Amino acid sequence: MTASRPPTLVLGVIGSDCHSVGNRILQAFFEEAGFRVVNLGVIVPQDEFIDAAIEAEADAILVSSLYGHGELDCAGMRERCIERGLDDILLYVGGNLVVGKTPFDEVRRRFEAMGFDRVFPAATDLEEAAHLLREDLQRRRQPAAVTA
Amino acid sequence: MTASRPPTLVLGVIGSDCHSVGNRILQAFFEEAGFRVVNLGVIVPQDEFIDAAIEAEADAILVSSLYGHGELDCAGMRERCIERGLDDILLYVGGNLVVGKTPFDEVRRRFEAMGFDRVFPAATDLEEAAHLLREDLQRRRQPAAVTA
Amino acid sequence: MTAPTLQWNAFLETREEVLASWPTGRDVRLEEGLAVQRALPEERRFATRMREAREQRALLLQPRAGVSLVDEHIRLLRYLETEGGADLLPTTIDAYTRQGNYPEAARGIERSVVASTSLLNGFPAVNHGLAECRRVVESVSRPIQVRHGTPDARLLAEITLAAGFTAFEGGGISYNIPYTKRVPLERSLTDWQYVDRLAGHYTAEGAPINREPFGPLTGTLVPPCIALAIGILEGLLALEQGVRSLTLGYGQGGQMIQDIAALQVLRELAAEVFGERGFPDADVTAVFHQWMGGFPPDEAKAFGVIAWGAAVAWFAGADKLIVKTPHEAMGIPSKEANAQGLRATRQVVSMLADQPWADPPAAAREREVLAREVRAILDRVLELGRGDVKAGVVAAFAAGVLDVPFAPSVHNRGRVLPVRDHEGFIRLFHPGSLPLPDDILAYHRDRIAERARAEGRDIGFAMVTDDIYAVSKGRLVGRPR
Amino acid sequence: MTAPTLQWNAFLETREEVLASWPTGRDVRLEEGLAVQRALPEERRFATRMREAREQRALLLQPRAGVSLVDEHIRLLRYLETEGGADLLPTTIDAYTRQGNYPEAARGIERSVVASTSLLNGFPAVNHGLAECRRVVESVSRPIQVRHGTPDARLLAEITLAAGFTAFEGGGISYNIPYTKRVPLERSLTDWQYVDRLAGHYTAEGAPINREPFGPLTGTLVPPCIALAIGILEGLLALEQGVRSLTLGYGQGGQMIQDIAALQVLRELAAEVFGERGFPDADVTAVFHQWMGGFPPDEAKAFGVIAWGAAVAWFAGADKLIVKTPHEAMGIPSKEANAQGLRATRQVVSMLADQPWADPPAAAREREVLAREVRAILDRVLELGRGDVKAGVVAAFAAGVLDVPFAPSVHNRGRVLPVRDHEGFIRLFHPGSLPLPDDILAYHRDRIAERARAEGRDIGFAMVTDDIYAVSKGRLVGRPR
Ligand code: B12
Ligand code: B12
Repeated sequence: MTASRPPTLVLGVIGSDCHSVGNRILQAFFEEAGFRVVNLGVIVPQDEFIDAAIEAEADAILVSSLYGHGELDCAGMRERCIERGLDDILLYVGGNLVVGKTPFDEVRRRFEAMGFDRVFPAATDLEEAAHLLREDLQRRRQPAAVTA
Repeated sequence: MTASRPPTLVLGVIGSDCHSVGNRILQAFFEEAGFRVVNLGVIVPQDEFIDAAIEAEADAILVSSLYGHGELDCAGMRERCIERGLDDILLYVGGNLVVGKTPFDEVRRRFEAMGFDRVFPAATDLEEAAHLLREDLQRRRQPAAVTA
Repeated sequence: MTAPTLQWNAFLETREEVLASWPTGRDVRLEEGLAVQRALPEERRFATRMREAREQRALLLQPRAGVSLVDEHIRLLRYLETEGGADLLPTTIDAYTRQGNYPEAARGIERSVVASTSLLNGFPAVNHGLAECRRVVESVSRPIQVRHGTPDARLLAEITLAAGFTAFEGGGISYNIPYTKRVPLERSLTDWQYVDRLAGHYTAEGAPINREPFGPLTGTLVPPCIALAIGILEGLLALEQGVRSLTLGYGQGGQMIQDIAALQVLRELAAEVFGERGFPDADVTAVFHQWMGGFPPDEAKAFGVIAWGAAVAWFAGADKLIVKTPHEAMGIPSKEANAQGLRATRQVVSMLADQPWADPPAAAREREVLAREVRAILDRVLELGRGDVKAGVVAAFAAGVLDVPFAPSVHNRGRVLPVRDHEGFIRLFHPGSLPLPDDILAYHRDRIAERARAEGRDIGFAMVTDDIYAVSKGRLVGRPR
Repeated sequence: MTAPTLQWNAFLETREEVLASWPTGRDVRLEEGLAVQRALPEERRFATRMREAREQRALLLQPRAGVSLVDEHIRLLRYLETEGGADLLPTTIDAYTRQGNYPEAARGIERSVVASTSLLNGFPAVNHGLAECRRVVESVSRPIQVRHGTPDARLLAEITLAAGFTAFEGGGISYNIPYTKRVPLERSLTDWQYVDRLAGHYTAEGAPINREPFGPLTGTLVPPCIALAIGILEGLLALEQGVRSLTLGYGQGGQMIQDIAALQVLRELAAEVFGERGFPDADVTAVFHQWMGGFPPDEAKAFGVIAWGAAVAWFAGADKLIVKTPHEAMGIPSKEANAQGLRATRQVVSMLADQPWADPPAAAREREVLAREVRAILDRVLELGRGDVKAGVVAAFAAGVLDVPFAPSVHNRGRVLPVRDHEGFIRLFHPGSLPLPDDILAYHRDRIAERARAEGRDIGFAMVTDDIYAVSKGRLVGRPR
């Protein structure tokens, strides 16, 4: 990633999930917020995210899952990224991630354990998410010595 | 109590409680169900219940409390009955007996501990209550040997 | 006709007795109270917020709430502000205080401290006294009102108004007939003239106090004509003593068209009558109460009742809405349940806020009938009093010209028996001695007969009982099982 | 114009492939299914209950519900019968099954057994197979329907209808465009002709199957004209294959007058169009869906949305109401939350049941505009298909004559952009290529312009986004902050 071009995000709704409304809004929001967005839309398999991230030299993958199968669909995604050479790409996930009303801390734990860098509930303030994303990207750009 | 006359109930809403609607209905219901009812209405002190029970040679006192001060208002009522010579009068209590939503088992325990024979929540099937009342009265009429 | 406004000197004489009747009364100073009131910012003044609501066609939400201890009460109110989003706050007074039984209230406070939970069904403001009440007022950022049910509220008013409460609910009829058993009307009306005179004094001295007759009365199948007549009469009594900010109330009856018509007629007639009687400057607003009868014990169903009440309040164009909670049938609500009632209500009201509403055609007929009914009652009451409102009210209750169904007071005839018609309207089955025109009585009879035919049963107390239970069992009309 | 009804022999040929596509298909025998269906008592037959509801002006309540494992699913349905008081039951199918991904569904079942909680978002009926599905049907005492979102539902229909489900939701448009990304319309329409032919066969053989196009589509600001046109077209497609019991649906838009008008127009136009096209004997009923867009996460607020939807369904005269739950924004509801939604809804509906309703005057205008819009779209679709409905639909989507806002399908143009007007009506900001008369487009523009003026901002995607979020944030119209 060079300093001159805007950070690139790959966006999509994973698995067999068809919820398209939030996806449209996320695309509009992050573009407006100055990111380059590659939006894969809904019903996106893990590999399609990774293909797109490689092709676009993306800085982060933003996975959405609304329909409840998030846990089933996201399992192994971090490993798959590494396998395909995306060693330290940022992995965010958000939405209604599990089946049924569940305390969010519990949900966060499960998805962090799967290797996601940040986990968001459906009721997320997007400004806040964008802020965290910029911070996380900033941190990765800087040499480890500076952040340490 | 003789077998010929209908059992007599003293009815009233205890303490500073003004809820009169249920009281009207209880009177109409128990009269219809064949009881003689002495209805003291609302805002009835303990002693007024007892006076009326003595005067009417009542078989049971039915105390209502809706407004939440039931525990405060009913404390010592059983003792007071005994003190005034009503040794084994039936004491029923019903309504919204304590302040705030409380598991009914807990409420029952507290009022039984105060010496009430039966304790009813506001959502009581009156037919059921009348049935229990008849049973309880029946049991008292029969010599102890028969029920034991 | 005697000049109805209490003479200031006579008032001051009575005042000494009132303040001497319980130790906390001694702390009250009128000038101090006025200073506190005058210093309040406008957004914490009830009268101002109510007037703004009317002008902006807003619907303000207010819960009921009160617990035994001061700190706990403050926590409760703050919670209702922040988590409930209440626009207006209450302080609901416990039932011992309402009956002037301060020793029992004191015992309740003590036992609450020991039990470390509230054992009283409200906030014992008189026992806590001026300084503690002021602490309550100062702890919140919304206008705050005293809500109770007290036939003799003189000391309560002295203390709470001096503490900075800017609104005071009740009246000599509405806080006697549904709330007490033996208090003579003449006495409660006189005691409330005192309260109104006090509120009128604050008003004249630059600190308007909002006064609100208790519209729902027994909350149980009250025919709108009775509620409206009483509300307007109490309004007049308050105006006579110098009150200017008046909020007239109506408790949801459940039939949408009837409820909407009732609130509209209340507003219109009040303005007319107040004008005719020399109070064109009365600042009148309207409050709607969500269903005041027995609630369903199930919380989900209670939410249904609450939300529907919210919608009707909006349609009826109320300025304020008194909100119930999902715990209603169970007991005094937890602060969480109270805030839930507010939020469910807010959601409905704000989803409707932008939507235009046009009354259904049937509302016009109900309005017309109702206006004639209320006028007939008011005319007769004023006639009985030869122009004197208080005397008229006393005579009217004695004669059954005013008569509140299911009320506990022995001074209420209790001859009126209401029942719903086939479409859910509350009608008069027994009109008692209400002075209604014959054609209107026939209208009531016909509508009820229609239901009796449809249900194939006679009209009688069983039908009334079914109607009383109906909402708590999930219907409006108590149909035979 | 080709005869649209599938030839029986061609159907049977395809059928072999369908049943062979997954092992559980092998168990299905048509005659056995018919026997099961015919043996059902009438009170468990969907078509019968829906017709009765229309005749008796009743409003039947139905939840959504489905979990991974059979016993758990049965417990859930029974709970909704007894504790929820549901009139009609669902079996909501999981999203893997909807996409025909039975291996994933199998994995979900296994992992659910291990986790001993449902990890699927619905009931994987195909994987469980005929006998287990029959066990579900036999375990309940209300009519039961399959609800899903499956573009190719042939195997699902074969199994569930043979198991005794008496109603089947969906259609070639409504279960493609909002639910999938790349499935060609031509294919889903053909696959749904198969489903309808199957349902038509059952119908002809004395076991009427109720069919219900999915009215709400994306559930998000769908202009009523689009939803209604699609519903009527799917109805026609089903009728062509022999279906007779049809329930047409509409998802609450939130503006009361618009919602009421929409359901009425849907009924009227459907009857007209079906009559004109040779199906005067169609047995049409109407279903209303409580708010299908984003819900408020707060449960109390969700109850507000639910209760208000119940009231509007009643006003609109629906025969059936699909009920949401207080968990809607959070996740698949627990059985308790599901029953709560039902009970809150029941309370409102039954409190309104006796009350007459008269449409507000504004409804007439909306009805007129809407009827012209739908007619215009339908005419153009049928013109494009030269009388053939299926061909017309395919051509119409390609041309943007049919266009569903926010839909994920690449076969949907996605040029239509809706936005609310100042009073909350859903209007067309971008009409895309919808073939609407100029005066109507001007009407939409004017109404939206009014809002833009009032809010002092331009119409644009920001306003649309605000509207999408509005209800979940406690309003109907997404006003600027
Ligand atoms: C109507 C009403 C009023 C009216 C009463 C008018 C009147 N004079 O009757 C008004 C508005 C005046 C009122 C005032 C108050 N009320 Co009130 N009121 C209600 C309400 C909504 C309905 C009561 C009713 O009429 N129900 C219908 C009748 C038929 O049912 P019922 O009263 O429960 O009676 C039946 C049963 O209880 C049972 N039953 C009763 N006694 C007995 C005895 C026996 C032996 C048996 C077998 C059965 C039995 O049978 C009766 C007939 O079916 C209830 C809540 C509810 N239930 O929804 C609150 C409620 C009772 N009120 C309550 C309170 C606190 C008050 C106030 C103190 C104000 C306040 N702080 O909120 C004042 C009381 C002042 C006073 N001095 O008493 C609380 C009590 C709280 C608690 N227990 O924790 C309740 C539960 C509301 C709440 N959740 O806060 N109230
Ligand atoms: C509209 C809707 C539908 C529409 C979708 C139309 C479409 N094509 O988009 C229809 C009706 C078709 C539908 C279908 C189904 N749905 Co649906 N649907 C909803 C509903 C009501 C609103 C969703 C929505 O559009 N919200 C508005 C947008 C703006 O918000 P959003 O989607 O949450 O997206 C935002 C956030 O999540 C966040 N976000 C999302 N991803 C990410 C990622 C990152 C990195 C960040 C920072 C933020 C972020 O930002 C987004 C923008 O603000 C929700 C419930 C709710 N929320 O109220 C249920 C819901 C999502 N659906 C649900 C289900 C289960 C289904 C079905 C499987 C049917 C069923 N069994 O009930 C099918 C799905 C089939 C499939 N293959 O996917 C469940 C999911 C349950 C769970 N997780 O436990 C929900 C929660 C309802 C429920 N409580 O049961 N649905």
